[in-house]
Formats: sequence, C-alpha cells, structure tokens
Amino acid sequence: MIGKADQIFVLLQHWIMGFFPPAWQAVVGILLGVVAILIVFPTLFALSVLLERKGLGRMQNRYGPNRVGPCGILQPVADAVKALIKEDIVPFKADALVHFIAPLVLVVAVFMGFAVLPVGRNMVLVDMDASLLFFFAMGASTELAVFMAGWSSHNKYSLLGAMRAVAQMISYEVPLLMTTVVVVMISGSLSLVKIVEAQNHFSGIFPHWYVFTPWGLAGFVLFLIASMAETNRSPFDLPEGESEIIAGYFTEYSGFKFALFFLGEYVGMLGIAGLGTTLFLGGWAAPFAFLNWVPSWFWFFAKIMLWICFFIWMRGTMPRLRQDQLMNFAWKFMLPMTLINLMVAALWRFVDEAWLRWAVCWIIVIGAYVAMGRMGMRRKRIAPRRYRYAE
Amino acid sequence: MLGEGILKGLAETAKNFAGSYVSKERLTTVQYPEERIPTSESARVFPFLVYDGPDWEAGLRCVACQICEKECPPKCIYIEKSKDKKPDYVGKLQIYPARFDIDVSVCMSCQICVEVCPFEAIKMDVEFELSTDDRFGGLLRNRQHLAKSNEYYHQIHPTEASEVDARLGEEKAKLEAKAKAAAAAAAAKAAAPAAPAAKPAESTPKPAEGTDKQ
Amino acid sequence: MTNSATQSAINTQVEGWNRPREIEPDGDNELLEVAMGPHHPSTHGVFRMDVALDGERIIRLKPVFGYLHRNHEKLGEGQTYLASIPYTDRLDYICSLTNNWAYALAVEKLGGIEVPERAEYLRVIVGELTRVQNHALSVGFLIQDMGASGTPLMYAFREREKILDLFEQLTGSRMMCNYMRFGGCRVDASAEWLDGVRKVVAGLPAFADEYEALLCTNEILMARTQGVGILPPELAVNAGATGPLLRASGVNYDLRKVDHYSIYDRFDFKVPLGDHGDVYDRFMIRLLELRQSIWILEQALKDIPGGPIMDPKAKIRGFRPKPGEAYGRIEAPKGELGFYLISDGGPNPYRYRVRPPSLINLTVLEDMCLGQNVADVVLILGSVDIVLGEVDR
Amino acid sequence: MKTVEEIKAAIEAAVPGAGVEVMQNPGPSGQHSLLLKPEHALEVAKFLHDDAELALDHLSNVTGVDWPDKEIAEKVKVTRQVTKSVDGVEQTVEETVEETRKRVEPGYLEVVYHLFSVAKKHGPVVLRQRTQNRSDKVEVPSLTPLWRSAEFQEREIFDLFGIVFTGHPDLRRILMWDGFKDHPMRKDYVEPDDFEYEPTAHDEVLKRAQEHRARAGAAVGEGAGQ
Repeated sequence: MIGKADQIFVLLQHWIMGFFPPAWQAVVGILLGVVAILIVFPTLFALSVLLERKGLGRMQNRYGPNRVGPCGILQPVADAVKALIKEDIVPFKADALVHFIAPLVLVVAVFMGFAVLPVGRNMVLVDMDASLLFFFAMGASTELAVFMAGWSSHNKYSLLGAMRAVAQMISYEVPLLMTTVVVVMISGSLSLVKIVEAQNHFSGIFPHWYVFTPWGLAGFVLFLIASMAETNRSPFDLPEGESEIIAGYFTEYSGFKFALFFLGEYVGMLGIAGLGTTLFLGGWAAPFAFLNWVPSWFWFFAKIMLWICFFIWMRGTMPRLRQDQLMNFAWKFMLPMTLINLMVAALWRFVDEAWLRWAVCWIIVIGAYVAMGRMGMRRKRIAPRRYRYAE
Repeated sequence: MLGEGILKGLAETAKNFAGSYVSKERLTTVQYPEERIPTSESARVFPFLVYDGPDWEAGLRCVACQICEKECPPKCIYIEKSKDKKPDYVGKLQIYPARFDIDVSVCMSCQICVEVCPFEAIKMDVEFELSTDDRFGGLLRNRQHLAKSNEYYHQIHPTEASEVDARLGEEKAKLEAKAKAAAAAAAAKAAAPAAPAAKPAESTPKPAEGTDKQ
Repeated sequence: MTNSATQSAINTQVEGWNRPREIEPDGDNELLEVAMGPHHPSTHGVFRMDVALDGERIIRLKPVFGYLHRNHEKLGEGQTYLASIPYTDRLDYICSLTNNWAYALAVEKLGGIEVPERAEYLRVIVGELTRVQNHALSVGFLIQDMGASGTPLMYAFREREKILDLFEQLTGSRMMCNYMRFGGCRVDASAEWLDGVRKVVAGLPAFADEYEALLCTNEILMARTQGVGILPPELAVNAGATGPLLRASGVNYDLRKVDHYSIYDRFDFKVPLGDHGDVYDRFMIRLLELRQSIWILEQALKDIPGGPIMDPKAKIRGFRPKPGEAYGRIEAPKGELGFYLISDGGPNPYRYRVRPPSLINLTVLEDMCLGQNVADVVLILGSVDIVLGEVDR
Repeated sequence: MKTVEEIKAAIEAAVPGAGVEVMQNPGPSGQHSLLLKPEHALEVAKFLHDDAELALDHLSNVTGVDWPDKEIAEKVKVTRQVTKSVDGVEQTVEETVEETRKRVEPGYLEVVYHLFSVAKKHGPVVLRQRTQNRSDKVEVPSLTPLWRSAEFQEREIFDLFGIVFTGHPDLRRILMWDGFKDHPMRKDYVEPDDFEYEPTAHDEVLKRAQEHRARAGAAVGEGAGQ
C-alpha cells in the first residue's frame, strides 16, 4: 500500500502506456512525463505567487490578496486572466521578432531543467549520468533570453537591465557550480538520482543529508545565496530593480509576454530550489526515518515550497545590493568561500577519524567565514555608527 | 559579524508576520466596503446647508449673504439672491438663495465657508461616497442636494450642533425679547393715536465685518 | 575694484563648488543619455533628471522641474490672507500642519499678532507629530528606493495611520488639515484627544526600535548607504541646504534652537548631528530626530496649559495688515520653510513667497550624484526627501 | 547682531562708494532692508559673506517683487491769473484752483535676498536690488557665485519675473517650459486662453469656458476645413 502511494504516478504512467503498442510506449512515456511537468510546475508557480503575495502582505502587516475566491486563493487565476486580456504592446522601434521569441526561449529553457530532476522515487524524466551538467547548461541559456529581451526592446532601461542580468548571472554561475562540485566530490557522481540515493539513508531516525556536514552546510548557504542571485531574487534583483531601472529587461513587455517572463522567473526559481533540495536536502528523501511511509514526491515538493518561502522571507526583509557590490560579493567573497569549501570537502573525504574531521572542518568553515566577512566589511569601512548631539 | 544585521532583520519580519495574525495593533487594515471606521466627529468632507423644520425650502438658514462665496478659496460656491423675501423658520422675512450651487469637483474641503458663515447655515458633511460617472453635472450640487436637516447635523456632529443650537437659541431668545420690548413700546405708542404699526425688528445679525470687494 | 574684477575673484575663490558640471568618462566611452522621470517609480512624483551615463556611472545630471507647477505664489496674491491657508496645505502634502504653521508665523509677524500659550502648545504637538510621520515616511521611502519591496514603508505607514487618525479627530482632515490661523489655532483639542495623543506617543518608541532592528545594522543597507552621496558641510551651508540634510553633514543649525520661535525654548531636546554627510547619516539623523520629537511631544503633553486658543484681537476674516513686509520661517520636517509676505494694506498680500526647502535642498543633488551609480541616484534623491508639491509649487 | 544702520556703516567703511540705502519696513516685523546699487552689489555681498562679525553664510530666500508703473493722481493747488469781469470791470485776479494731476511713477522689478548666518546663528539681513525699469533694463548682478543656494531661486525669478541675472552660471527657465514666452508672476500678466475651463457653478467662469470652447471649436472647424 505504502509503495503504491509512493509510486502512484509511475504506475499511472505505465498503465496509460499499456494502451499503446510497444514501439510507441517509450515515446508516450516521455510525453506523459512532459505533460506532468507542464501541469505540475505552473501550478506550483501559481501557488508560489499566491504565497508570495500573501506572505509579503503579512510581513508588511497587510492582508494580501483576499478578494478573489475564498481567502484570495483564486488570485493567480485572476492575474492570469488579466494578463491574457491585456493589450500586447510592442514598441515601435523594437526588434519585433527577437522581442517575440525572448519570453519563449526563457520559458523553454527553464522547463528543460526539470527533465533531470528526480521528483520522487523512480520519478525522473531522463535519468542521465551527467544530469547536473545538463541542468546548468539549461540554466545558463536563460541568460540568452534575458539579453534578447533587453536588447530587442530598444529601451535604455531594458538594456541596462539586460546588461546587469547577464553580468550577474554569469558571475554567480561560477560559485553556484563550485558549490555543487563538493557534492559531486563526495557522492562521486554527476547523476542527480545517484546523489539523492547517496543521501537517503538514516542513522537512527536522522537522515544523512549533506546539509548536516560542515562542508554541506557551507555549500548549502553558498548555494542558497548564489541561487537567489541566479534567479534575480531580492536582495539580488538588480536586473529588474524597479526603483532604479523601472523593470529592467522586461520594461517593454506587457500582457501575456510579460506573464511568460513572470512564469519563467518563478519556474526557474522552482527549478533551482529543486536542484538545491536534491543536492543538499536529500531530494525526495524523508526527513526522519519514521516518516518514510509518506510518498517521496510529497517530500520533494514540500522542500521546494519551503525553499520558496525562504526566498519570500528574504524578499520581505532585504534591500537591494548595488551592481559593484554584487560583483564584489561574487568574486571576493563567494568564490573564495567555495574554494575553501572544496578544500574542506577534500579533507572530509580523506580524513578517516570521525571527530577530527568534524572539528577541523567546522573550524575551517566558520573561521574562513568570520575572517572574510570582517575583512570585507573593514575594507569597505562598513560599520554601525555612533552619533553626537548638539545641545 | 557579517550577516548579523540580516538575521536581525529576518527576525523582525518574522515577528511581524506572526504578529499580523494575532494582533489588531499590527494589522491595521480596514476592509473598506464591508467594514467601516465610524467617522470622527470633526470629520469634514463637503459642505451642506442646514435647514430647520420639516420643509427644506422654507427652513434653509441661508440668507444668501454671499460671504462664503467671497471667502471660498477655490471659488466653488455660486449664489443667486432671491428677488423677493420670504419668512424664515422664525417667521422673519429674509432674502433666500434662489440658487446655491457647490461644485464639489472644485471644492477642497477647507471648511472656510463654515467658519465665516455668521448664520450657522453651512456646515461640513461627512458623506464621502459621491462618485459619479458624470464628471461635470454629477458633481455640481444644487441647493436641494445640499439641504440637510438640523437633525442630520446633530447626528454627524453632535457636540458642535448642540453648541450651535444653544447659540442660536440664545440669539432667538434675545430677538424675541427685543421684539417683545418693541411690541410693548409699540403698544405703548399705539396707545397714542396714529402710531405706526410696530415693524418687525430688522435684526438679522450683521456679518462681522464689511464685505471685502476683491 | 570693479564689478567684473570682483566677479572673477569670486569665481576663482569658490570654484571648488562652482562645480565641474560634468565629470570625465573613462576613456572615450559612448555616453548613454537617460531621462529618469518624469514618470519614474522613484522620483517621488513628476520630477525628471536628465542623466548621462558611462556604464552605470553618472557623468552628468540635470534636474528638471515644473511638471507640478501651479503658480502657488500667484494664487496666494489673488487670495485673502485667510484663503491662502488651505493652499499651504497643498505645498508639502505630507506635512500640511507645519506649512500652516510657517504661514501663520509669517502673517503674525506681518500683523504683529500674539499667539496664546495653549495654541502654541497645540502647534508644537501637531508640528512634532507631523515631523514624526514625515521622518518615518521619508525613511520608509528611502529604503523602498533601495528595493526593500515595501516592508519598512508599510511599517511607516502603519504608524503614520495612527497619527493621521489623530489629525482627523482634531482638524477634521487627515492630510489637508487647514488647522492653524494667524493668532492661534482653529479648534481646541479636547482632553480625550490629548489622551489619544499620549497613547500614540507612548507606542512610538517601540516603532523606532523595530525600525532600528530591521534596518540600522543591516549589512546590505550599510553597504548601500555608507559613503554614498557625500555632502561636505561647507557646500551644504553655501548651497542653502537645511533640515536633516544639513545636520547630517555635521552643521548644527536647527531653527527650533536658532530662532527660538514659538515655545521651543521650554523643551529639553538635542540636535543629532552626522559626521560623514552620506546617505546613511541622513537616514540615521531622521530616525534620531524622530526620537527627539517623541521626547518633545512627551514634554508638551505634560505641560499643556488651558486657556484660549485664539488671540481675541486677531481678525481672521477681512484681515488687512499695515503696509510692510515680513519673513517668517520654521524648521519644517524637510528643512527651513519660509514665507515672505509683503502687504500693501489691502486684503490680499501684495507679494506672497514660499521658500521651499525641498527645491533648495535639490541644489546639491547634482554635486552629490556625479560619479555615483544609477542605483545611488535614486537613493540620494530619496535621502534629500523631497515632495514635488513643494518643489514645483 | 548689528542693526541695519550699523551694517550700512560697516559696508560703507569696507566698500567705498557702495551707496547702500536703508529701506525702512513700517510693519511690526521690523525687518528693515538694504538697497544695493547694482554696480557694487557683488562687492557688498562678498563683504557680508566674508566679514568675520556678520558671517552671513546662509542665503535663505531670494524673491522677486514686481512694482508696476504707478499712476499717481494727486491734487495740486495751482494759482493762476484769471481775467474776470467783476462788477462789469475786467480785472485780472489771482485764483487758486485745485487740479488733479496725473503722473506715472516708473515701475521696477525688485529682488529681495534674506541672509542668515549659520555660524553666528543670527539674521535676517535683507538685501534688495532693483532694476531700472520693467521692460528693457532688467539686469541685476547674480549672487549665485557667492551663495549656491541662489542658483535655483534666481532661475525661478528669471523664469517668473523676467529679471536677468548677470553672472549666473546656468540661467534657464526652471518651472515653466523652455518655449514659454511670458513671465507669469508679473502683476500685468494675462493668462492665455489655452486651457479648457471646467464648467463650474460660476457664471463668469462658465462664460469664459463657453467662449473658449466656441473658439476652440472654431479652430477645430478651420483645421478640418483645410
């Protein structure tokens, strides 16, 4: 019974495949998976938009949307309808073709990443050996879409936004990749399915997720930061920094194309959250041994949504960085930290004494963090100040 | 340490997130059409004209002295004096406004007309839902729209209205006393033959100062 | 010395801040000319900055005003002294009460009118409440310009709401208060209202604490604001910057202390001063001033006496001051707000002039912005704290 | 803080031939002012700015004031000789008649500066400069080189009053747009009929609005005809 609930979607797929001749079955299986992804993730997108609007509202002491449907849960539907019936404005001087395909490229690229994400036990569309690499390749092509949008709009703000976006995404791809390297080093595989398998065992009731090791925690935090930058989330939302450059690269987009950008952005967020979950939080593995009976796909989605909630929380709290600070942060803090983390992971791999490797690794990680933080703040002379008063 | 301030900030937003579910102090939003805050007693939106008694036309306190028209900063009031006189609520013959229009699309709710009115005839309303789809005609309110009863005035500004009533009552009492005295004098005079009939005391309280020609 | 010789002598003397109007781009980069505004999300209204960019660095910046110009001064000349009061509300529509106050002060100087004590206390109370809400709001908008998706702004609005409710209970209107008259105030405050103020004032320090915890030590905020938009004190004084902008540069000039107007002599408060003159200092000075205002409010609420609220000799309607002129100024939340009136003995002022702090504080915008990033420009503009109703009049 | 007379004396000691006049303010505010001569204005201002005792480093307010040509009607007693027949005899009699004579006092534009001291915390010292007339000789020296705060305010006066400030680094219109012709703050400014009046309750405004609309309609008709 437990296995059935866990495998319900796999069984469903096989059942439907059974209706087709064997030569077609592989194709139908893939198509079913694609359809499932195309249904599930946009639904999650709607859910996260709603969560974001309500969560931000509550953080700001407002209600958030509460008019459409009970407690406002139909708000995303209303948003979608609104986006659909809005006039689609293309600037007179825009490069119409590129302007048109940019959102499509973005959406296609972000959806491709899901092909390799294991969303549950035996639930992965393509079980590739180098699936991690594939994910990053797909993630990198979103930059192209962003730049196409910014360039074709023929708007100065769009161009600035696109420049910012490309610079930022390329810079943060480096630490993002480097943080995943530690996982590959330890698990010894580029396959996301194998990485999850490696984390899915328990000591007592506690799981062996990578986040519970020193290098894993450091990697997790760095991955979190880099993923926020990679998906243009606050406090790294410079490319669309609405108070500076209106809306960045999608300033000139309206109606459904704007909705596609919006979709692409959120689905990209879901994707990177899925990757982070897979790498550090045990993917579809249950958090405690006694919770193994809950279907694996539930855990995967629960973890993604938790991740999204954290993004929302950050967005509700943080102001935005500046471009040069963002770059400095990427190259002078993130990159060295990931390199140190690589060393720590290597130590972890080759030191056998359990307590020694725990102690040494923790000391290196925390020491490096504190030292680099101090140095960075001092170099920029950033500190709280005291004020004098005149009578 | 790097990140300390960020964590502090995150704690603060988390506190507010939780607080907005439990504390009314934090979640101050009012869900407007369903929920309404009672308007405060001193609230002011647009002016209205007070009338006494049951009939609005007869009971208007306004005597078309046009002071408010002159003092109104955006000049949104338009008054035409009547040619004839008619008795007001105390039975005195008075000029009345043949036309009294306020263009609320121009009015800026400053309450200066109320302040300068020596007759307590114009007061501020609290009705603010005046939206209309007719930009010009719909916002031009004539004297019939503007006339509201003294009871209504009592309802929206109770303290102020009772003060006004007390003051008017005093004035009326004074007038009556004067009229009585005049009547008595007239009666005394009437004892002497060929005395003219006692004129009704012409005692509209004069505006405080002379009118300013601008 | 001839005039032109003096001219050139002066020019060389003050060349330091008689500006290079433009800085050099790196190499021979092509400049990107961007018009920030008039409909830009963070120009705080219809305000335009014509900006030339080298990459994201500001090479040239020209502020352009006038989109909201309605010739307020001409309106004032065509109105009686009384009828101008509601118009002053609309200058800096965030703090209508201090605008009323400055105007009333100028007319009182012009006509030699005394203000009763209770009215002075009421003026201080509403004036300081205005300062609190203006500073909260301006800080909120500053962080909003920094991209904080509205959280600090909404907290500021939450507190401002309570203060505006108080204004509504007292004056009848939340923003366009039209409360002060030359010679006093329009209506008296009831004891319940004063209790309401006490309650709100008691809650304000917690709000300031919350704000400080949320923002003051936030690394991102510090990185964004420290060392950005530095305004040297000499330039600040010379360019007529006033208010928190001037004090953040370390110049001790608070009209409440300098002019001794109203009854500010009776209160014990201090003037916080910054040492760096950057955006962070302006931000912090506003928060610290907010705390000082709370302290003034507490004292005023304790001491407020009874008595009349209008000078019985003051003639509100048909006020015709003797010929003469007067310049009255107060420390408005945004800086020195002055009114200059010339009377020719008629019912209308012959000349009615507003000295708008927002406009004059913008004189230094160009100097602060050159060489900074695009992202910093909105921040610097936010830290000047302008309201376009006052800039363009 | 020195009185105006003392300041005047100090100026005259420092800038010989400055020719500063004290303008008395009859009102209760007692803010008397100093009228500067344009040829010495900058020197005087520089003295006020730099003088250690005055140290007027804060130029708070700059204002323009328009004083249009004033037509003064005054009654003058005129004595002239009149031939009259008195008692049938022609006689020349001196007779005093009252006559009303009109003369036009030429108007001028005025710039008023309010100076304060941040360092010494005193003020105001009010300076005035006048143009020679209201039409062609409307130049006064700019004080912007000394006080940057005059920059926008002098531009505003240039815009709204039409006073030209010589030596101003960037004299452009500030509130009105560049193509605008007139100077709205002058007393004789006539509003152009270039906007649509909203029909308010006022008959006068209503009439203007109708006229405007009739004109606009005519213009549109013409445009359509062409």
